Amino acid sequence: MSITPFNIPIVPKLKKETIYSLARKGSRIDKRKLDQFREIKITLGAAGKAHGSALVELGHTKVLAGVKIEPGRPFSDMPDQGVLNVSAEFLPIASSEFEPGPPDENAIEVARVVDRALRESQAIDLGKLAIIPGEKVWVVWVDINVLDHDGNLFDASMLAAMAALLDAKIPQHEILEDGSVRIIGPPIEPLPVKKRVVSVTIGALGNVFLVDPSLEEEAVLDTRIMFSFDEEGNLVGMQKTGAGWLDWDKVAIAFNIARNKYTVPLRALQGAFKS
Amino acid sequence: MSITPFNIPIVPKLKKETIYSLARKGSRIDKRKLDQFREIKITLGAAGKAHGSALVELGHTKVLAGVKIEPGRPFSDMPDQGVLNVSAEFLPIASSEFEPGPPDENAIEVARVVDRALRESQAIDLGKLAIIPGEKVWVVWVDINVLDHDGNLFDASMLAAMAALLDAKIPQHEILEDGSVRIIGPPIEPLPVKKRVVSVTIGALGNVFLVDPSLEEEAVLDTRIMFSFDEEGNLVGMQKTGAGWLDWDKVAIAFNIARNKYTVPLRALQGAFKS
Amino acid sequence: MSITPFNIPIVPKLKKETIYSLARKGSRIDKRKLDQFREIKITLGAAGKAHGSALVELGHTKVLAGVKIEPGRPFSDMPDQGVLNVSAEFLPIASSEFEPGPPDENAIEVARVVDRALRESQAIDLGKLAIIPGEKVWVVWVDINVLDHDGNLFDASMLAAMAALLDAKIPQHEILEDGSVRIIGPPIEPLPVKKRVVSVTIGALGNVFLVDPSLEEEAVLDTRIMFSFDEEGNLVGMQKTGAGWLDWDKVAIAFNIARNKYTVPLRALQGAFKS
Amino acid sequence: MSGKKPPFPLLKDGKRHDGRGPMDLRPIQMKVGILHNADGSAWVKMGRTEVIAAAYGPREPPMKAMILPDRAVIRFRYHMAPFSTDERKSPAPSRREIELSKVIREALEATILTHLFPRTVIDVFAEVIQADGGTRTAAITAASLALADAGIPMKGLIAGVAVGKVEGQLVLDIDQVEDEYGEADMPVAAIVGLRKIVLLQLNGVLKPDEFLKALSMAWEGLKRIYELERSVLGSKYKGV
Amino acid sequence: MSGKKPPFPLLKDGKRHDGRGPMDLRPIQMKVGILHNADGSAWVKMGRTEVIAAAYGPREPPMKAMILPDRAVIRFRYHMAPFSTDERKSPAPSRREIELSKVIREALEATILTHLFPRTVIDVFAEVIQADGGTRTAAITAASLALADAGIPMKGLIAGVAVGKVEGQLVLDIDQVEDEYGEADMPVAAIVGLRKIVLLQLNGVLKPDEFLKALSMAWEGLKRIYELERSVLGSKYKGV
Amino acid sequence: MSGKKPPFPLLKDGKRHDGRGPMDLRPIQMKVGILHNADGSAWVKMGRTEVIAAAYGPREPPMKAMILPDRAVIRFRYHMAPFSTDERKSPAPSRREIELSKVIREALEATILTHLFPRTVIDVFAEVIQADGGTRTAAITAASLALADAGIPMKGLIAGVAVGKVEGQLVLDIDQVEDEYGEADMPVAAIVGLRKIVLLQLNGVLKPDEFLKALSMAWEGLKRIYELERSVLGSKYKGV
Repeated sequence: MSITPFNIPIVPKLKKETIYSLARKGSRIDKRKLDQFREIKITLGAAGKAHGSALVELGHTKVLAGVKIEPGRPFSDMPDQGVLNVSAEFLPIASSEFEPGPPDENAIEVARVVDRALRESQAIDLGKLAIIPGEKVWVVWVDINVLDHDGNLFDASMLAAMAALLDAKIPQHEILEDGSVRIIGPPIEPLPVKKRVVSVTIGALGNVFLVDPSLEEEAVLDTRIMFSFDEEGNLVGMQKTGAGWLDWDKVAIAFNIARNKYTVPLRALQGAFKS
Repeated sequence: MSITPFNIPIVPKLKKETIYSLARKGSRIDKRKLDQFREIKITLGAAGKAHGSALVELGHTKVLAGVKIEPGRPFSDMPDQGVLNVSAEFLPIASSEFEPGPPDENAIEVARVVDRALRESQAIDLGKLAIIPGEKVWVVWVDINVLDHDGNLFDASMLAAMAALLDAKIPQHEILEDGSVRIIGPPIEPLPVKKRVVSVTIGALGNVFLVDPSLEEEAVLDTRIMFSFDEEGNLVGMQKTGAGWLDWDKVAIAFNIARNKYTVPLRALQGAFKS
Repeated sequence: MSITPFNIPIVPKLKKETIYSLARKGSRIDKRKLDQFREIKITLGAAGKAHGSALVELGHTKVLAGVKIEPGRPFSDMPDQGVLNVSAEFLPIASSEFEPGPPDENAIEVARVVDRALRESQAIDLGKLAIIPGEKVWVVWVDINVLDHDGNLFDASMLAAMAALLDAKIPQHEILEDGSVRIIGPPIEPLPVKKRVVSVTIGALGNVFLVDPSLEEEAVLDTRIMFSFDEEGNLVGMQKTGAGWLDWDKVAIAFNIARNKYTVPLRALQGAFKS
Repeated sequence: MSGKKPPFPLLKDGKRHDGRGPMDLRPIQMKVGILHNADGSAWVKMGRTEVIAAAYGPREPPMKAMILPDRAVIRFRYHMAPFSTDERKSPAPSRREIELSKVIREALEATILTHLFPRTVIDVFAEVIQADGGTRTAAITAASLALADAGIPMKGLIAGVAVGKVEGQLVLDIDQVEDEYGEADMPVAAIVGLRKIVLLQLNGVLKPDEFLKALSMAWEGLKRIYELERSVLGSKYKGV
Repeated sequence: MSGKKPPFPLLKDGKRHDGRGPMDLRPIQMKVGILHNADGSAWVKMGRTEVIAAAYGPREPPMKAMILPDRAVIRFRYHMAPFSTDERKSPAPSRREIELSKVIREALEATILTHLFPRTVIDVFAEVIQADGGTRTAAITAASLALADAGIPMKGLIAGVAVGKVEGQLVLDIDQVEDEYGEADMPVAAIVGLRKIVLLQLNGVLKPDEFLKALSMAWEGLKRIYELERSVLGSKYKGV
Repeated sequence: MSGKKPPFPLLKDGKRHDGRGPMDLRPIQMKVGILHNADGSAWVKMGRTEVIAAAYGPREPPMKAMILPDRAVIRFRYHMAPFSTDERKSPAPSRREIELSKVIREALEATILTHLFPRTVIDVFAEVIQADGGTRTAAITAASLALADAGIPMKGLIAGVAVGKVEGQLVLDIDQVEDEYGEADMPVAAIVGLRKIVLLQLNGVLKPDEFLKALSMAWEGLKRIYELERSVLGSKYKGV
């Protein structure tokens, strides 16, 4: 069951009006342009025991994603394919609004939206992750940990997950006679990543759209919509999120803004793997 | 742990007195005779993806039962027998008293009472449900969904479960070399049902007994007792339910009323399968 | 998450002062000496269907431990070793403070502290509990049930668990051709117990230490520390428990008191098995 | 009622597998006041079946939401120790334990004078130490004794017993073997002094005349258990 | 979008596997007022997909903590019956059901005039009886009808439909087979009278121009569903 | 303390497997103020073990029931990231995490001046990013720094360290390999400035004289960690 969030702090009227009037003038409280992302910083290998990891900072928003690659059983209807699992946790260190406990609907939504974009774009070549077809395959666990929440967890999580997957390497292993898999050395071989997927979240506010909304902006937006793209600019995922509506005729405008901006996170991703 | 229900709406005094005084005169608020069932309507095949299903209406009470028949493992002490699982959910659409969530003690009680009546009467010939003895058997899932609660969920659930089982057919299947079972066509062969079991619930109110109490009546009853019968009128289950007591010497009277009335739901059941 | 207990009854000031002033004079509210255990009573075989059981009374504190020994799978990294599982339940019959439900942090702490002392001292020879190495081993379940809580659940639980293990016998069994294990008679062969482990809990109160604090004392103590010993007096476990602190320089004093007293529960244990 | 063949005859020359006649109860032991903290407590042993019960209250409810303005709320839990059964039982509540907690709670509500204690909660907890058939009826007997021991006013003491059917014959107070391999198990509990039934279930199959006979056999058993309850409570509880 | 090959062609001579053209909706049936207890209820069938929804409220919240001083709190649950799917589904809520409950709840919040009912809760529950593709959009349509049937004021009725892509072609109102073996599934819901989108998701891959075309196809479908909603609500609900 | 043979010698020519002497701590890094939202935060790295902690409060409790009239309630969670361990760890709290949350919460209660903030809650959360031995002591150190960073008054800073025993020899600040193949692990935490022990556990076996020696070794380690804490907090936190 989902319920209207009833314990969210009220946004002061003054702040609301400031954001609105700035937006009408094409500006934002943190001096950004309407279609400008906050600064993106990607730190690879931030979690040493993960097989791949990345810390993404999007302004003050901080998301750490870690990938573990472990032998496991395939799904019975996909016997020759590896398994991809995406989870997200909104850690209580990240916000005074987050309580400890199992993932709530917001964390589940983020995980599923990231999962779908990765899966539908076939970003990971799961067909190359069979160890013994029908018996043993690699299970790829992507765990998204939100460390600091200053808005736009969708894009930060998508980017952290993608960077961690690109950073990930498969453990050296041998297959024993009884069919079990033994890890025999540190990970070396890269995970077969076929596509790089990023997302752009657009906030609707009256007649304008804000790219990469901050937490303060999220609190006053009419609604938000997240678009995911592969490197060629195909749409590989989409999610309207938050109460409120979007004018039917403005969806295309929001989409075009997103389509023009997806190269920003994509370039940040490419930059992180340049060295 | 079980706790006295503490958030039940209070029955208006006037309604209480009306039901009492009518009962003393041998009548009821919905004009029924004391030993009269409400109208029973059975719609077979109400859930198209179930292997068997039935919607039972008992006055305004609506219960939908669906049967799924799937290959699974037998219990280790019953290697050659199929497995029967009965669950009940009191859906929140059915009553302002039902909250979403896992089955509470009331739903569990209904499921277990129906389960016992089916199991003890050997209504289903579980011995005919082995696929590979000791390895693979048919697991019969009976899911009882209460859609509208206007009293007497026991009898409506029993009837819906029994009708859904009679409606159920086993999927066409073949056994593969590795011992797994593949479904190869739509269900055709009927589930081996040996007995038809129905129940009659009696409400005690002062010195009188009411058959098939409605929700308004349940709220003022002293207590209730449910009797289950097979086609020959043997007692195959019984449950006193609800706080309150029953005079020791009146149990036999209640039983005789129930024994005289079990043909009513039984005939409704037979009617549904006549065509 | 752990949270400060917020629904604990407040200790009357007078009682607090009485315990304090008695302690300063070297005495206690139940007339014990500061370093004196309450009377220990051990009843073996208190739970007839357990493979070993013991009821321990420590003054008014009552703890019943039962051992079940069942065939199961070994851990993959310990293929030739039996498995030891220790659980504790603070039953709601034991105290007005205990609510029914899954074990809370206090019960989990007791179970884990007892588990560690048994495991680290190698009290049970798990290496002798393989049935078919790598496939089937004996799983030893130790269930600690607190029946009456009058303080010092650590020592009572440790003693009950140890006595139940010493009382325990392995079921007579045979290995079937398919590798499964069939129980063929009542338990006869004793569980291979190599060490007898007991514990002594010390309460710190101002400048004095109380051995085996009662519930009334626990409520006013600065803090508590539990020491576990094997028969030779080696330290095989330790746990500071409860809010509050202990002077660094007094830890050795507390330890010495405990070291001098561990023979008290040990002798009680030996007495129970003398016959 | 597993439908399986018993490993030995359940009836032979009119005697049951443990030597009892059809109307014999198992040996019964009862004690009250066995726990220090509880306001009332009891221990009941019927054959090998063994149950401890404790009562707390009337006391303030742990949550305000569960207050009833005109009477006490009753909470009851039927719970089996993990080592009480042949195979270890997980301590998490099973569906069976949830159902039994409900029907016993309802039985207790019928006898406790809840209207004397509005805005309070009365807690009763039964712990099965050993399960050898008839645990729910032993639990309700123990719960009733614990309530009496706590001095909580009741309309009358509850006694519980099961009538079973083995190899076609009705027998009183069945044990686990008779339950497992028999044809019916009918647990009954009543406020004996008032001739009121507060719990009645049937697991198995009975013909109509068998049912009526089973009821009257149960009554004989209940009366004997009730007398034991009264005697163990002794003079200080004469009222109940 | 399993990436698997379909067992039969999904498109042949411009027709879909069930004979529909690309812009054809499945046969739709709707009813309101189908339940006795609920304040409002509805049943929606699209092809084989079948959903029941009920609305309760505005009413007092079950817990004080969930009160909002300036408007009603909305609760919504999307839930699948265990027998609604090809393989039995556990009745415990899956991550998918949790996500869909959230996005549909947010969609409903956009249309309900919550500010008229401060300090109350409005509950809407949708139960999937049969799942054959498009259950979330059928659920939101049914929820909207149940709210209208309950007389709860809304800015407008919501209609929902999915556009899919099969064998390279965009098609309206995909069913389960088209979903499973197709290349994209784009569920959309809107307050049709106001031209406002309240739910929009994409599962699969679309080129930019395909996305824009899919949007306009969705609109055609939504208008037709909206007309059906209005006609089934009939004269007494003219307002919505 | 698995009882298994180590894959390489844990001690050789007086040096430990990573080259340290028995009294050497692992390389330590600490930072405070690393998070934007938290009232206070800290990051502690000891060897490969890495923990982030954050403090929030004093603030209004999320539920009224958890208010204490005379002081603040402390909530603490010790939690491991799923990718922090050799094999992926389920994010659901394990029994180990529940126990460690309790003993660390109790340690924090000993130093926080809770009586200054009645009717409030102070939350501290520690997230293990990488686990390579000594995570609980790194967590308590980080928690203490986060509290100081949040400006929450304490009696003194807490430092934590573990003493272990490998191949018969006591060593300071054991890592995961020494923990796994060693004979004892004794985590200790203290308010160093006041010489008060607030956490003390033992996993393994120690002879009485070894225990006393281990205690004094721990003290040496705690003093060094405490100095690092003071220096990282810098001049603005001089008080603690």
